Amino acid sequence: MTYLRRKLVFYLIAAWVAITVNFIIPRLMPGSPVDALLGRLQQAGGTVTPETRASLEILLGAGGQGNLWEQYLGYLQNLIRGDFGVSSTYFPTEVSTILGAALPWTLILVGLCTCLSFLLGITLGMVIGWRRGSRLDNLVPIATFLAAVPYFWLALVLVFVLGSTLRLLPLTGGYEYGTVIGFNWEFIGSALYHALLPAITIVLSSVGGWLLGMRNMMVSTMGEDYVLTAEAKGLRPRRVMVTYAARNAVIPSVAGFAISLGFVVSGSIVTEVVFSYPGIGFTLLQAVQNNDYPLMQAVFLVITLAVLGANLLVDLLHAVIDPRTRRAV
Amino acid sequence: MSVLQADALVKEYLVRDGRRRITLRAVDELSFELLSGTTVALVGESGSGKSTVARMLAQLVRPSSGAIRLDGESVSSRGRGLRRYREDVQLVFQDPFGSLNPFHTVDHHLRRPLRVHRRVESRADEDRQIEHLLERVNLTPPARVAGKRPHELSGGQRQRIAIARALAPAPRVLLADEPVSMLDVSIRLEILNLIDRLKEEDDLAVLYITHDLATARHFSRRILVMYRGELVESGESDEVILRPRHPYTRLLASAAPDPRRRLGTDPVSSGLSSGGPESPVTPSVDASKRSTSGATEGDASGGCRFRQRCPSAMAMCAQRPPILPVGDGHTARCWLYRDGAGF
Amino acid sequence: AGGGATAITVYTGSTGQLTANFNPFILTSNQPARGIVYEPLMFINRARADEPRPMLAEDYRWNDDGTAITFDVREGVQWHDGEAFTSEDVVFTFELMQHNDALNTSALPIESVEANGESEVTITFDRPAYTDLETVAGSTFIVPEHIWSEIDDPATFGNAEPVGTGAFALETFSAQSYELTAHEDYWDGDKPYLDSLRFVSHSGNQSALSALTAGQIDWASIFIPDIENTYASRAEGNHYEVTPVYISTLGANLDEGPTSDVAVRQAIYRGIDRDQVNELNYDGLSTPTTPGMLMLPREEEFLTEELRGVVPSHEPAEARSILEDAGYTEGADGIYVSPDGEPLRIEVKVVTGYTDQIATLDVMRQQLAEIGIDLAPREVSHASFVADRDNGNFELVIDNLYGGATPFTLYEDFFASAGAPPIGSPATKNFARFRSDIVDEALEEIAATQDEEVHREAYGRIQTELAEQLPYIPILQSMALTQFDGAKVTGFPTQDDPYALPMTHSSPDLGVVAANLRPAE
Amino acid sequence: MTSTEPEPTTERTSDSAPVAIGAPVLTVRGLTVEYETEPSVRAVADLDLVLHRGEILGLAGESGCGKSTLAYALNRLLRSPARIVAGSVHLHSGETDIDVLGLTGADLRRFRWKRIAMVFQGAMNALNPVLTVRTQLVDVLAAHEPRTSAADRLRRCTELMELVGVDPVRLGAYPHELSGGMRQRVMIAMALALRPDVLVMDEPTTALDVVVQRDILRELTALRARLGFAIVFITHDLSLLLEISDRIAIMYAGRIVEQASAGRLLTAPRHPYTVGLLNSFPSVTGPRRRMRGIPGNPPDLSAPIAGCAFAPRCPYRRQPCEEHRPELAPGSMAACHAYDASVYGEDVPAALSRGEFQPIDTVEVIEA
Amino acid sequence: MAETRTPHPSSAAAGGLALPRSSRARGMLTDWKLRLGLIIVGLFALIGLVGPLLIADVGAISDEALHPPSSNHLLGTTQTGQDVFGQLVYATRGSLIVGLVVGVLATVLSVLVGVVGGYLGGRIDEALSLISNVVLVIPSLPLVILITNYLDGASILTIALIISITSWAASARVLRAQTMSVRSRDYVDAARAMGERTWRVILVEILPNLLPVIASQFVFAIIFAILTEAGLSFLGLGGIDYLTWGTMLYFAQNAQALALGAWWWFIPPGLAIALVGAGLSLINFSFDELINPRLRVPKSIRSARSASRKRRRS
Ligand SMILES: Nc1ncnc2c1ncn2[C@@H]1O[C@H](COP(=O)(O)OP(=O)(O)OP(=O)(O)O)[C@@H](O)[C@H]1O
Ligand SMILES: Nc1ncnc2c1ncn2[C@@H]1O[C@H](COP(=O)(O)OP(=O)(O)OP(=O)(O)O)[C@@H](O)[C@H]1O
Ligand SMILES: [Mg+2]
Ligand SMILES: [Mg+2]
Repeated sequence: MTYLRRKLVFYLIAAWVAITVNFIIPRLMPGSPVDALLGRLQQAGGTVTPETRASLEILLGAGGQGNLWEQYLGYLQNLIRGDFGVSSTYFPTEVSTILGAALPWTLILVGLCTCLSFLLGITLGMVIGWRRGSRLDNLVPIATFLAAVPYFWLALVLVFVLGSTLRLLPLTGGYEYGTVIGFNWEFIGSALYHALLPAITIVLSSVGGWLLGMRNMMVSTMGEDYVLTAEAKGLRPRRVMVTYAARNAVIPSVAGFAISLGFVVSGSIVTEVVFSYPGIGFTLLQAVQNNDYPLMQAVFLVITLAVLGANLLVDLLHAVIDPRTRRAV
Repeated sequence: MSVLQADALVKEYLVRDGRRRITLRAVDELSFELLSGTTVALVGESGSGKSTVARMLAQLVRPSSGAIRLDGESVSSRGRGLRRYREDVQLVFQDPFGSLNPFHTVDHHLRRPLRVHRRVESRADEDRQIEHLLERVNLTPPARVAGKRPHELSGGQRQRIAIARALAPAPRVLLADEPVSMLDVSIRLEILNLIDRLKEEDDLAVLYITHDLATARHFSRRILVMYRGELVESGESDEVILRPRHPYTRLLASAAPDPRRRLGTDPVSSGLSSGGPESPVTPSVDASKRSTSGATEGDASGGCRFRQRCPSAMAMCAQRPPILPVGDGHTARCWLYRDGAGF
Repeated sequence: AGGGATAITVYTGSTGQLTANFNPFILTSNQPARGIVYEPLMFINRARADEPRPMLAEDYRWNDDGTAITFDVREGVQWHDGEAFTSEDVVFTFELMQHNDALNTSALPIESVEANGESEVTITFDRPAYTDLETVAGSTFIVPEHIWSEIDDPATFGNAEPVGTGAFALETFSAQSYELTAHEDYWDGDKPYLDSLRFVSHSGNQSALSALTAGQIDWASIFIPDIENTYASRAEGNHYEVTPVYISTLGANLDEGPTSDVAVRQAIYRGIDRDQVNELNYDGLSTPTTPGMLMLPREEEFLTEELRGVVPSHEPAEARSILEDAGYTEGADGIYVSPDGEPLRIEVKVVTGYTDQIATLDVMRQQLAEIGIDLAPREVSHASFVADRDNGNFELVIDNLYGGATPFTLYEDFFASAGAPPIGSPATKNFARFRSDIVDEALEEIAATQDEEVHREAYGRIQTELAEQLPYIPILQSMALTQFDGAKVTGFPTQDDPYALPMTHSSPDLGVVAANLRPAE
Repeated sequence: MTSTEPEPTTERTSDSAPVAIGAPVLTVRGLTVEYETEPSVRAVADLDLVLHRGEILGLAGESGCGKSTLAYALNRLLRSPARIVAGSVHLHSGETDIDVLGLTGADLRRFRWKRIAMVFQGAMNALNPVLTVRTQLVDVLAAHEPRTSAADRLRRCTELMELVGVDPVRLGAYPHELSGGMRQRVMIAMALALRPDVLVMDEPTTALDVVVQRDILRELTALRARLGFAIVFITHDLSLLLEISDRIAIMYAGRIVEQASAGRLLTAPRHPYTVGLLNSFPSVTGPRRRMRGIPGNPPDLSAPIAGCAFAPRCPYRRQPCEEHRPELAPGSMAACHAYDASVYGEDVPAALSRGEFQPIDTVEVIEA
Repeated sequence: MAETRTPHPSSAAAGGLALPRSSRARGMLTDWKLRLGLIIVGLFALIGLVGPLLIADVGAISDEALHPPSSNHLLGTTQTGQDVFGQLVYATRGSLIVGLVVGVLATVLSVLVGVVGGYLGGRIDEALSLISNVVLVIPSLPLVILITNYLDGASILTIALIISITSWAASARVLRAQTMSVRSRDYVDAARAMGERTWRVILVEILPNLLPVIASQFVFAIIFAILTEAGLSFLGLGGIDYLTWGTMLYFAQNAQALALGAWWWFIPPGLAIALVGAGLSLINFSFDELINPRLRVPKSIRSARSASRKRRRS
């Protein structure tokens, strides 16, 4: 299908751009990971001599070999092999190992929350739009407010209120210390319990956007002739609302879903930090604080590729729900 | 006197059809001329290429081949030559709601062409001209109208503004692309009468594009009939409408609503079978392609374009028919008249 | 906090994902690798001027010129896997460093390592190495030859299943926490007394603090504001220790700019109200430092008579008269103008995000304004801070000076002219580019002998010079806070008995402390 | 109050098959609809209308005169800000007599489409772009005849498609895959699915080509002959209406100003507005005449109109026209004072009765 | 198909992106959403504009550390005895500067890319829209984090610049679509046919009709910028030369303000962000309603609904 092929080509280009940007940025910027690592060691009270620096330089392979083009080719080769280099924060652990451990947490937390808040927002938006002018409209300013609240601030306030003060929910971490990661109820239960607070934060602060978008589209769509026709056909209001109005109104939201995904991911990075959630966002902060360039780059790439992948999925979904896209435009 | 001549104009569009990119001949070797003081009507079904012709003549679209001649000279498509050409050839659009910028006042719409074409010396002169233009299109008092924005005017008034704008550079050719099809019946006449009057006053050559055969007949001296990019019939108005030769023109003429039929023959059973792509006869043709398949490369070589719908189709129609004379100044592109049968 | 636990939870400050890295040669490895799992030959206490204490070696001696050291290796020690620890392991470890620059992070000038029978190992250096004792004996962790000889590249060896000699051995590991359990056959008598230690990771102080106050952490070293109220008074057993760890200073550029004038440095020195800084930023927990640049009270014995009892004090009037005597005049805006006509507007660089230092500068800016000096803090990224500092691209920087077990380390690091290259080439430590013949001579004398008297006298000369020149204007002795749940465990070092540093992030001390902890009664 | 007695059936010059024009099927009395905007707009004012079984009633008038509003009101489809202020709509089907305006909830749903089905102007817009034609057809059947089996419904869909001359293969198509004509046919098929009593068609062919339009109208009249439903056909194309409808109602400013059989309307229009309309389009085949159209603009419906709404544009207006509103009295056939000498003060102007819009101008035949 | 439908007078304005009739604009101003939004944003703008002039020294420390709100310190003090209210005032200026700079830069970029691409079409458009689509799908915060981290102690303007570079694409896409829709209107062709030059067509004929959309995108860019900057600052990657709400939160967080119960230090900056964000969103609503008049809830719906509710209840 042409639509798909075009989309695939586009995402390949986008991925290539992201990969290349990732390669270029550090080469344009000052500072070196060795200096950063030394500084960090010093802070922790370690002994640093000129010789320490030398040995770290050997370890971290600072000072690239070959010209830029060769470096680029080498970089691409490494990427294809899944070799992001060695993290300086977690030396000598491979960056890919760290990512492997962090990724599932984020995927599950952010993925589930995003879908949840999308569904919730869409549903609420549908109903509010459908009953425009009713008391439900009062949800609109609330949603506006929620959409404008910074994720991390909401997270901290929730931590303060629900966690520290009321002691209802665990504050940090992905699971109880001591539980063994694996497919056992103790772990899964504990993981869910720990995910609750971050999940609430992400859902609360992203649901508003979906809700507003959907409401507006719903209101616009309700003016379409086919909705009127459906009503004239004597269909049940629920069917008119869902199959005729919402089904069409949701199309731009789905398209927007892809774009907003990047936004949600960004938001959850900060949220993970607040909750010490062992995901990719927190790993990014770690990398940033330690000037751990290999890790930072890898996290950026992984997030970007994940978002691109999700976008592709959404585009496929878009093709399913909007038959018009199936034909090439 | 011939002012503007179209000489074998062709316009091809590359369109995407599913996977393939196909060349669509929206206009195929169209030739005709416009005479000053005369209205020529261009009729045809939707998608037959009428607007494309107008846009080529207005130099909004570059012809794929063929030439446009003003006073017998090939015209330039850029720079000062283009500007001079635009002074002479002006276009009125179909949609009076779309052809005026909602952001600007009537004054702006009329002042710009005066300035662009340097028709004025001073601001006072400009104001006078604007007033004069508005008066000519019966918008009085001009002062009241000039400050308004398009949404404050009715459709008919807007169309009159559009005409006034077209008149501002004092053109010799007016291209009117369905100037009244979006207006209420009751005000259509007013606009058409206005164009007619201006034609007389300024000795304009007018190309009147429409799908309404009745007004085409009433307001023009000659009628050109287009079908899928081709000129299939041309001739004196009454000849073409009352004695159509090409089977397509016949179909068109019989399909036009006519209250007089009510008084005469039974409208529904009279005339040709239309047999269009929508008809049950050929239901499997994907009619959505109809609008884009005006002339795909496939059937460009494939003879008469009307033959699938034509009741008189014959073997010969697989070859492209030439334009044949069928009467005094009356031609048709149809094999039926290959041996002077028209006379 | 319940009574007498045999298992405690420890927070060493690790943030984010934990990785199973227990390679003691790598500074990014988990803290317990250095001290709890693996042990050094001797323990050198940095909390008190003790004699080195036996660990895997029972004693050591230098040869006459300090180019060789011989250790008496302890017998009867077992690795966690039951293999016997031998002198060969010690030889192996030092040879590993000798042949592998990446592991030899302190660049020990090792020439050869030899075992003299079962119980003696001699390490030979290519120069006198008295001053390297701390590294050789105190922070080189002995690894088992029978395992490490198999390793291709020890420098990047993750060592997820460490086998050491320490009091606790690794039991389980996850990205959020890991557990160490008691080594049954530990060499030191009944030790350890606890059954297990769990180490956990947090996103940062905030979440660690929450866990700490919730009783989920029993031993941690994190900064807690208003610790009395937010921690100590919250539960019965909550205790904390304050340990001075470094001297925070304003490092001056001695080669260029306004701070190259000693008068300016002296004025700043007197213009700072350290009590206010301490109260506002450190809850009054920091302790006064000495212009002699020693860690007090631990190194008090090395302080020259002259400086005893001298602490930096707030003397704004004195500061002004120093400036005026040096030819500075007060401008219309209250800021002194140098004899060259330059107003005393001094930029001080600070790493962005180091909030305590930024706050400190905020306070000092206001204090120095009163003596006619306009301090202008400028935040820069850590990377460029380091680069600017080392290359001499600054007027003032706020930075900490770290020492070692003896004053020598700090003096040599920060004050030897050998470490002061011209501006533009990076200095490793002496970024102020302090050059003084007096100090250089004294350092040479110290390095060449073990004679304590010679040391003391030479240190005195250095201190007098520093107090006069003030290349790094001392602010305060910064402290580390250590929290522990006394209702669960006892046996931590205290101010009265500083047998080791109590901080969870100081190696190898945490090994010594861990072995000494007992369930509370 | 009303002039809606049927014209004698004999007067109809019929289409293909004679259709017995029966009893009234839809009666509208005093219907008034307002848009409650600022200022409010009275789009339909005190409107009476009777539709008979099997007839095609043409509804013509300038843009904005309230045609669509009326159509929507008949099926209770008006949404806020529109509000039915007064009047009644009754549908008579066999024995039952349904008070349309009184319907609520499930009753209203059952009424819709079963009794009155609608075809809107743009079939592209009236078909849900994301559902297949089949789904949308089945929807109607499922909503009104829930007991039928799926197979049954599918069979019905096939029949319906055949009925309007579209290959049933196209049932699986999405609206955008069909041409405009096909879409409009699908709409008509859908409208006929439940054999409604009344079909309201609001400019159903405006967007179509003349040839396609002709095809569809041909089909429609044939279906009407077969199935016997009544049609309210709305358009402003009077020449089309004159050709296909039995009866025509001319609307102006929310009111019906003239009602007559198509034949009479064409030959003997009464209301000056009707006269003007008839003077607004040339005939394809007829003689050439000079025509004027109707100068001026329709009135602003948001301001109350005291007299005859057409008065400002009417060449025959007299003083009373601006003061009293003429009613469409049973005898008069046109809401015009000119036919009431007692009000108008003089006889019907001769030009008006000749069907001339401009009393001064004589019809100028340029060419035979 | 020939569109021969005669549009309603009211739908004409809806179809075009016409500027409001003055009456509509007046009607809008009475809209509580817009009014509330304007009041909130205006208030903060005022604070950011003149507030700092009234505050002597925002960095002034005192020995009154962590005092709760009092008449002396409206919002209490920080750990070093600095006045939180004073900081909030300065931070307002900083955050609004970021918002404005990004708003302007991102809007200019998106207009350049979107409008020019949409108008010119062809290869240029394909290239430009490829670029904007790529920029669009690359998540911006991680990229901004990456860049700011590599940068040498970025100033607030640098941060704003980086945020702008990563945040124009969505607007560009919207503007491109709108431009193409405006471009296909006859009045654009009319202007061309009349002989207007390309730049004039874009500037005079197209841009004015995009104003509501541009304004809406501008407002959105401001919200986005303020939120992004806050997130960055909170991670310790913010600008270093200016106080913003994000930096305040960062300092409060580092000093463990919440743990110390110093809510007055932590809550106000976050609330300010949320309020300004909400205020701007409310303003944006009105732009949305301007662009798409269907979104306006007619009064009568409301009154009808409330009437029917009353009826049901009684
Ligand atoms: N820019 C374009 N790109 C591709 N195809 C085009 C373009 N413009 C017009 N066409 C195609 O050219 C053909 C002729 O279009 P044109 O608008 O000239 O027809 P028309 O006779 O004016 O129709 P209508 O009566 O609907 O206005 C149509 O099939 C149309 O789809
Ligand atoms: N939603 C609305 N709000 C306010 N006024 C409206 C609304 N819809 C229609 N109107 C007004 O009601 C009057 C009648 O509109 P209606 O759509 O019924 O006219 P119409 O005869 O169908 O016109 P057309 O021929 O253009 O379809 C018009 O004056 C119109 O401006
Ligand atoms: Mg056209
Ligand atoms: Mg209508």
